[in-house]
Amino acid sequence: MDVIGESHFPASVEEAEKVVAIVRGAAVTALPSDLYIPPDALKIFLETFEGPLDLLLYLIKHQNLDILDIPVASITHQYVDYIEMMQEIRMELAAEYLVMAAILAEIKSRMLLPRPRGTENEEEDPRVDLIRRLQEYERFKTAANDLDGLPREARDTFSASAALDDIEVEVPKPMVELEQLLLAFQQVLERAEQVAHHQISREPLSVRERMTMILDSLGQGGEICFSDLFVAEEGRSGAVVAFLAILELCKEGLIDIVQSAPLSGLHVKIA
Amino acid sequence: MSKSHREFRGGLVDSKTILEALLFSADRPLSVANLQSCFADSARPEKGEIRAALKALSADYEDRSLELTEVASGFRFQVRQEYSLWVAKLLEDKPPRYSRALLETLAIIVYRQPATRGTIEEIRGVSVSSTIIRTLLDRGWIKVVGHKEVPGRPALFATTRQFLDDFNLRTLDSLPSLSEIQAMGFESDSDTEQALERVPLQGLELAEESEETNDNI
Amino acid sequence: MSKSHREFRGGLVDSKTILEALLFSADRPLSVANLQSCFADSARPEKGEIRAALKALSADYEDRSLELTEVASGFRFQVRQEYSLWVAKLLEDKPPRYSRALLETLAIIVYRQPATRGTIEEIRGVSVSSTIIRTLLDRGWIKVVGHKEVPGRPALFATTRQFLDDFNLRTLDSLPSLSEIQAMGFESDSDTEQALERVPLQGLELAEESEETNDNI
Repeated sequence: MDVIGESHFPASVEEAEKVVAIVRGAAVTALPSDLYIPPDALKIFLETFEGPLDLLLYLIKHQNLDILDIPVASITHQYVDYIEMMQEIRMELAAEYLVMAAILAEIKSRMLLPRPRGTENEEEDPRVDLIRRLQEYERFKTAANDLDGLPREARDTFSASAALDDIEVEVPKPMVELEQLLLAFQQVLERAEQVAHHQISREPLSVRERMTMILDSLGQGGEICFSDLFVAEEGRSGAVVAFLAILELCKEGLIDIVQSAPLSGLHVKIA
Repeated sequence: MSKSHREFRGGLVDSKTILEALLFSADRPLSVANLQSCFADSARPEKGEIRAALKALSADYEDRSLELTEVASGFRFQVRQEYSLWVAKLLEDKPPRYSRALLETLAIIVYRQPATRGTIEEIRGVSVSSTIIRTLLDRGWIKVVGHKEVPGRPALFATTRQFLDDFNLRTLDSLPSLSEIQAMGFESDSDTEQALERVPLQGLELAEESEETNDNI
Repeated sequence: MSKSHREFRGGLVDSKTILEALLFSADRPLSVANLQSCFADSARPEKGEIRAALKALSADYEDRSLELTEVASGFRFQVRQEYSLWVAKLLEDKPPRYSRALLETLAIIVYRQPATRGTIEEIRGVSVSSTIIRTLLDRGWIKVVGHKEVPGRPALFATTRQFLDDFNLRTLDSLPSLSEIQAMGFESDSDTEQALERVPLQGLELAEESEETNDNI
C-alpha cells in the first residue's frame, strides 16, 4: 500500500469539502460507517494523539456518540483493533494504550455479566469512571487551546523599550555563588543519570582546562610544536594532564597531530 | 512634586513623563511601589498620584501603536497586537510554537495548582515527559512550590508571576474559567483534524480548511 | 500601503505607527532599510516615505520623555537626558539574577569544555536559547575557542579567566570533581530550588510586593 503524497490532496477548499478522504489516490466522498485506518497511516494517525484518552475521545466523537452512553462493545472492538495493528507493524506500543484496552475490556465484561437483583443502586455503572476521566481530559484539552489563544508576550505583544545611552548608570551584574553553580550542575547530573543515555565521563577538570588552553593557543598561532604543549615546571603530573588533553582533543577530532617528515618534530594544529 | 517640575524644550518634567521614562527604561513590568521608589524621598508621590498619572499616560497612547498594560508584576508599555505581523519580521528567533502535550500540561498546572506529576498523568492518561517540565521551568512559567508528603515526595508545581506576565494576565482569576463538564457531542475537534489532514485515511474526515493561516508568526 | 491601513479602537495602523511599533520593540537601532524590510513586498514604502514618517513620528514625541534619535546604525527611541536621575534609581534598584537554565548551561560548559551547543542540549534535554549563550559571552564567562569539524561547524565554548576571577578560583581544578559533586548531596531544599526556578529568564528579579492593590487604569 502506498502512502499517498501531498500532491494528491485537494487543491481547493471547495474540493476539500466534497472529498471526505483520499485512500490510495482515490477520493472517498462518502463516510464509511466504521473507522478503518490503513496500517501505513496508523503511525501518523497515532502520533497526532496525546494518548489513549485523546484517541478514545476522537473515536467517540467521530461516531457522534453521546459520551454518556458509550457503546462499550463497539468502541472496545475498534480500540483493540488499533492496538493489534500497532503490534503488527511493530510500532512501539506505549503501555498507556494497553492499559486503556484492558480497562475497556474489563468494562465490557462487567456489562455482560448479569447483575444480581437489588444491587443495581449500589453498584456503579462500570462506564462511569471512564466517562469522568474523558470529560475531565476534554476540559483540559479545551483549556490548553484557550491558553494558546491568549495574546502572548513576544509572540503577539512585544514589550516596548527605549535606549538609555545618555544615562550613565552602573547596572549591577547578577552575582552567582559557586554553590549555586554546583547545585545547578548536581541537578543536571541527577537528571542525566535518570535519563541515562549519555554517560558523563569522570575526567579530572585539569584535563578539560588544559584542552581549553591548548585550543586557545592554537587559535592564535594556528600551529604549535608538540613539545611546547608541555611545561617542564609542571613536572610529571603536568605532563600527564597535557598529554591526556591532547589525546582527548584528538579523539574529539578538534586537533590534528602532524609530522611533516619522518623523525621530525610533531606539530599540533586545529583540525 | 513641585521640585521635579523642570522644563525642557517645549516639555515639562512632571510625574507623568517621569513614569513614562521609567516604564520605557525598564526591561520588566514595574509596580506602583517600584515606580514610587525611583523618586527622592522628599518628592515621592502617593500611590494615588502614581495611579492618576498612569491613567493620564495611558490615555496619551490611545491612538498610538503602544499601550500601557497592567500584568501580574506591574505596568509595562507594549506594542499592540495589531502590529505583531510587522514586529515578527524583526525577530531573530521565531517565537516557539508549543506542542499540545506541553500546553495540556501547562493547563493542568494552571487550573489544578499546586499539582504533582501524578495529577498531570492522571488527567492526561500518559506519562509526563521530563522535557516538558524542564521547558516550562526554563521558561519561568512554573516553579516548584513544595513537595507532597507522600512516598517519593513528588514536587508540587505552580505557575509563576512570569507566566501571568507572559500571557498578559493580571491574576489567575483573569483566566477563562475551566469549561463546565459538557456532554460531549459533535463539535469538531479542529486540532486533531488539522493534524490528520495529511493522513490518507479511509473514513477520516478531512478538516475543513479555514483560510486562516496559523498564528505562528 | 493602503493594504495595511486597519483600524483599532480610535487608532489607525499606518506606516507611522508601524515604524513606532518597530522602533520600540527592537533592541537595536534600525536603519531605513531595516524598517523597509519589515513590510510585505507589495506594501513596502519608499525610503522617502519612511523618512517622512520618521519625521512625523519624531514630532509626536516633542513633548514627551522620549526622543527619536539617529545614531550610526540607524534610528532609535531613547529616554531624554533630563530623566536620568529617576532612571538611574530604577537601574540601581536590584541586581538581576540569572535563570536556572543559564546556570545549568554554564555548569555544563565548565565541566565539559570545550563544549558545543549540542553537548549542552544533550545533557539538559532541552534546546539552549541563544539569549543564554549571548549573556554568558557578554558576561565574559565563556568564549568561543574553536569550531568542531562536523557539519555546521558548531562553536566550541570554554570558560575564561574572567570566569575563574569572578568565582574566586585559581584554576578549574580547584572546583570539586564530578564525583565529589554527586556525593555532596545538596539538600534539594525547595527554597533554593524555588529561588533558582522562579527567576525570570533574562529579566530582573521581581520585587516581592505584599500589599499591592491592583486598580485598573
